[in-house]
Amino acid sequence: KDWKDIRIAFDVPYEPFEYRDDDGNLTGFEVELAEAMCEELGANCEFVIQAWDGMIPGLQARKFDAIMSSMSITPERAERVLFSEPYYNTPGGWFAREDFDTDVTDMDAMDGKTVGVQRGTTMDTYVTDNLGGVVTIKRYTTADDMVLDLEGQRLDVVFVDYPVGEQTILSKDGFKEVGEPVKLGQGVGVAMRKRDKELAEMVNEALATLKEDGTYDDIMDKYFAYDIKM
Amino acid sequence: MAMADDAPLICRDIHKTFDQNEVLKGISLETRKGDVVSLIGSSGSGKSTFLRCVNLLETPTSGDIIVHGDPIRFKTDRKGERIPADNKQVELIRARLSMVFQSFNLWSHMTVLENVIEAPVHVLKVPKKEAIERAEAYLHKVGIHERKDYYPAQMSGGQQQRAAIARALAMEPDVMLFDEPTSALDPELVGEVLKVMQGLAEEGRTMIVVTHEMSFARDVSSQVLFLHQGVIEEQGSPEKVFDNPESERIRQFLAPRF
Amino acid sequence: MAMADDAPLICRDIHKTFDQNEVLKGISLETRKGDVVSLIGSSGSGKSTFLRCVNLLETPTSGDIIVHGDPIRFKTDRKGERIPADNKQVELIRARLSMVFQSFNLWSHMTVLENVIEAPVHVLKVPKKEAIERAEAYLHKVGIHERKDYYPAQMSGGQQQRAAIARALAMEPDVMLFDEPTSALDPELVGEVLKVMQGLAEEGRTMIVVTHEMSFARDVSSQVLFLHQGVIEEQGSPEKVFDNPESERIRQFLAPRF
Amino acid sequence: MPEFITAWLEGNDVFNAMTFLDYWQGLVNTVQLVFLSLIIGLVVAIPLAILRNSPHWWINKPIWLYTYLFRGTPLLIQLYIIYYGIAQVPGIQDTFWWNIFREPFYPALLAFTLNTAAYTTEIFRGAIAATPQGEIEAAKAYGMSWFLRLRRIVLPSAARRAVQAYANEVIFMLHASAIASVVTIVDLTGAARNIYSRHYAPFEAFIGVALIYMALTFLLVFAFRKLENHLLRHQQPAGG
Amino acid sequence: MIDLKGYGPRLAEGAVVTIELALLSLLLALVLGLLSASAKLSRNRFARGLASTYTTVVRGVPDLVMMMLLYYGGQVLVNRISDWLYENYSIDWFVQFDPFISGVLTIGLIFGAYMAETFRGAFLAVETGQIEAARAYGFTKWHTFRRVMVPQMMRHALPGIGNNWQVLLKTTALVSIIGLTDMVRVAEEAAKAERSPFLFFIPVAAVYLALTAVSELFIKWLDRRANVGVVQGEG
Ligand SMILES: Nc1ncnc2c1ncn2[C@@H]1O[C@H](COP(=O)(O)OP(=O)(O)OP(=O)(O)O)[C@@H](O)[C@H]1O
Ligand SMILES: Nc1ncnc2c1ncn2[C@@H]1O[C@H](COP(=O)(O)OP(=O)(O)OP(=O)(O)O)[C@@H](O)[C@H]1O
Ligand SMILES: [Mg+2]
Ligand SMILES: [Mg+2]
Repeated sequence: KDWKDIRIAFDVPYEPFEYRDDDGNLTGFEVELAEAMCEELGANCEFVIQAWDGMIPGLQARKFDAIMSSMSITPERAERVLFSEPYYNTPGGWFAREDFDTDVTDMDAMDGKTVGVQRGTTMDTYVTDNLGGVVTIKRYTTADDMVLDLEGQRLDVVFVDYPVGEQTILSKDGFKEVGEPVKLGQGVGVAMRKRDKELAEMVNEALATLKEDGTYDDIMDKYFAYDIKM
Repeated sequence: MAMADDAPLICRDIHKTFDQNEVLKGISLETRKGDVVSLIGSSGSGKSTFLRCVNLLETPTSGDIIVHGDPIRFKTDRKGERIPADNKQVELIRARLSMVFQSFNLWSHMTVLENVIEAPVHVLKVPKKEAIERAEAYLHKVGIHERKDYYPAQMSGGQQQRAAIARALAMEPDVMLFDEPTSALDPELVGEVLKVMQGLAEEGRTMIVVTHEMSFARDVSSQVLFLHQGVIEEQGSPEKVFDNPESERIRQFLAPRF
Repeated sequence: MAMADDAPLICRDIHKTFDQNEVLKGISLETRKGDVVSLIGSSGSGKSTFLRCVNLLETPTSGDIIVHGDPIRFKTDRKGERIPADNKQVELIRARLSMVFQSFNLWSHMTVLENVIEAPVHVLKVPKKEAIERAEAYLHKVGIHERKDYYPAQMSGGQQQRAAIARALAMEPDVMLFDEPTSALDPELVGEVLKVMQGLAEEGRTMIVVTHEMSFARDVSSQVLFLHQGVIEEQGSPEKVFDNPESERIRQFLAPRF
Repeated sequence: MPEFITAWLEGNDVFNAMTFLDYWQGLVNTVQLVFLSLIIGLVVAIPLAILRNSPHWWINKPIWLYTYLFRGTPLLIQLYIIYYGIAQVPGIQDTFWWNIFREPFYPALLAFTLNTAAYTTEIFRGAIAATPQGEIEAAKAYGMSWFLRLRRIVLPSAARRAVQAYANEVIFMLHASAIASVVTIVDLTGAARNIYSRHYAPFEAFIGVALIYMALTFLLVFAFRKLENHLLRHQQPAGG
Repeated sequence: MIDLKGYGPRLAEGAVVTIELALLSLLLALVLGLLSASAKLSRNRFARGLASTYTTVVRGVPDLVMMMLLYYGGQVLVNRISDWLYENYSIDWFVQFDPFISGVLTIGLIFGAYMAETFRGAFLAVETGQIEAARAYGFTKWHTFRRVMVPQMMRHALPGIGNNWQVLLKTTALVSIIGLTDMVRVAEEAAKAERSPFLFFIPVAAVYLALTAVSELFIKWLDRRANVGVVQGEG
């Protein structure tokens, strides 16, 4: 295969990484990065919208060739799919209601609190591994559900992808960031089938070029006020 | 009270209309304790409908029904239909009038024995043990005791009919309404069943029997009604109705053919 | 072929067992064209079961059935039960044997007229118009023509029974099986219906009639079978069975009671 | 291909003691939730089904509206509205009710119960309406009161016609309970989702849970087959 | 009126997908249900076994898993076969599963199993006398089935069919995992994008309720026809 045609899957919306603009066009940080990458590769790219649960099955069933939908690199996932070099990493952030005054790094103070995370994210792994026996962990499918429960006082504090927290929580009244953002994991990579090694090499080369020639930084600056580059 | 005992059942000018179709056109009947009233008449003349009106399975369009001196109260519902005013009254009356249906209507999910004890146990509150004893006696009487644990669907027509009769007998009611109780029976059994009914009459129970057995109507009944197209064409003692009928219609009806 | 015409229906040594209960214990019957066979016997003796075996609504546990010289083929299924081997053969035979059920079994979702034309139109492929004409004639014959657009549930017992008879007549079959065709009828109608049946016999149709009308059995039938507990106790011409019976049982059965 | 299977079992990191424990906890939660909602739902549905056949519009119409709304909208939306909606009621957090509705279990139980009761009402309404008229008349003719008739004749007879459709409803409920995981209940599916997202082995995680659901369903089907044989025994030796 | 923030047209498209999917799968489910209900009641042991396996297994597997297995699992299988053909025989053969057709097939297959049970129960509720009368008049099996059993069974089956249809309608939302955009998927997207979790489910619920209203009317009409000639039971 010469990889002149590549199908890339996204789960929308996941602002600001992939979402639809007011005209309904697909856009966002990862989408623009993917566009740049394809141009670099000289490939003809097709973007596929796929719900998250069907991501890996769809990849394996060859419904598309690559996933660029903020999939964090983990050892377990790496057994199923082939990851490119990471192309971004965002920290996890702690968010709570205004009246929350506990130090999230103080294990004793956190004892008995209820913490919300998004199921299967690196934030989930972090909280499970570090606070597992201390706090009650509630896992949510979407960040919005989690915010509803934070509002409804079923949760004391949530630990989410920083940009997500910024967008969904800090944009509302009555919430604040607590503690420091935590750098987590190995970052996000493009996921491909294990057998498509040539594709992975091509993708890695293209990403490296973009990072060097400033294209990556231009795109990043459009969406973020801080550095997520890896 | 004397009157009540004297007249277990009085019907006055019963009318019944289905849709536009007037099926009963003013039937009146007065019974005394121990009376056996035979209702004869051709198919579709309204015999079953009349019995069904008596125990209020159909509400008469007009007319009165008086059981033991107690007139059944009616009211008119929102749709302008006449309905009984007091359900408790109706239930009490029905428990004293038991009925054998033309199509038996045994409860299909119960065995014969269960069918027979159902109403005594749950309506009359007879203790279950006693009800079973009583039921077995009646099942013996109609000759289907050895079938007591069968379900209705597993029995022959005649056996079902006898089960239905046993079910009615087990209520030991004041007034019994029989709708062609021997239609599915062979002549031998017809005799047996009619004998049982005669016995009941002698015990003082009142019976209204829709029948095609003219010999029964003539020999056992104290009163015969001949219905024709919803009207009583002839009414009176068996002698009068069978031997000196006034109407031409009944003469034709009774003419022997086979 | 001559033989076939001579013997529209032969049954040889029919047995039928429900669970452990042997209901028919070897019934044999030979008919000729135009024969009227009356089946009499007490309730539960197996009359209906025999009729149901003849047109294979029940499969006989053993024994042969031969229709117009054509023996019905049986096979044994995996469970060791005997079943007819050839469904087409069974359907063909049934279309030539029509049956009136003891409990009528009118199709409740069809009007009377629809009930009567259903089988002629769809089984015999009679054109619909012709089937309707024929049906109306038979409905006239049994006197319920004006009820032709009623549903079974809206009719009296006798009307339903007559509709069932009309439905069977409309098939104009070679052999007719009647299971107590007059049980729900008044004496006048009994006479009418029996006259219709006599007419059919004269046309050369063969009939097997389960009946409690001894006068019919005696006057019309060419052969009488008396069943008792699954066994033929007495068989022969009406004169023989009624006037010179060999068995004690039948004498008791026939003894007049009312 | 047996080698393929053994090799896969050895080489897999999805099925281990930890995940089995997760599945077990999920199983307990699922069974509890489904069983309780079905029992309560049935108890609620039978009277509703009876009243739904009432000739009075002010009795039957409200019940119709209830079944219409709860059958007409997805269970997920019902669950969302009850679980998240309750928390939005101003001041609820300071009342006694919050102790109950804070945990996801009770809101989920409420949503499931209301949902299954609506479907069950519909099933029983039909079965009750189809009771043979003659048998009801016989019951009336023997002086049975409305309630006695229901208890002894109509409901036992209706149960025979409802049992197959109700078995369907029970299995529907078992499968539908999977959405409990969206309100943070770790039921069977929740466990599978957690394992899925941790290990990213969709087929293994979901096939594992599917086997458990299947085992539960087989149990149910078996139990209902027994019940059906018992209820329909009066039709048993019906000829050929 | 609710302001749909520009999602109106996409929601409408999603609703069309939902309705098409639901109706086609219903059709398939009814056919499969009738077939397997008759198979289950037949004398043929093989047919009975096959139908029982189908209804038990399909009802046993959760819908989501069924969907994934058939669509993705099926595709993986086809891919393996096509690879093998290509490597060994240089035959270039490849089939891409169509998500819409797969959705209809999967949902139809699942609900066929439920319909089968509903129909089986309804057939058992038909009085034997009615069927015997048909057989006694020489009706073929098919004719008995079509003219007597189906019309009489319908009034017992309708409540169950109605329920199954309601559940089926909502099950169509599953197809988002195989890449179809039904109305629930659009609403979820919109809810996430606009951060208003409840707003977009109101039109979805309204569409479902409207469909329910239409189907209730239709079922009521069918019910009246199915109950022709029946004196209705009491309340
Ligand atoms: N499905 C069945 N299962 C078990 N026993 C049955 C079944 N059908 C009939 N029987 C039994 O077989 C016997 C004969 O029944 P059948 O209906 O043939 O009697 P019959 O002669 O027609 O009586 P009747 O004059 O009362 O109609 C009865 O004792 C009945 O209980
Ligand atoms: N539900 C109904 N709707 C319309 N007409 C009815 C209904 N029930 C009975 N009828 C009609 O009322 C008339 C009287 O019926 P009924 O059953 O009282 O007759 P019957 O005297 O008992 O006859 P049989 O001796 O044949 O049983 C019949 O013509 C019948 O068609
Ligand atoms: Mg009558
Ligand atoms: Mg019989």
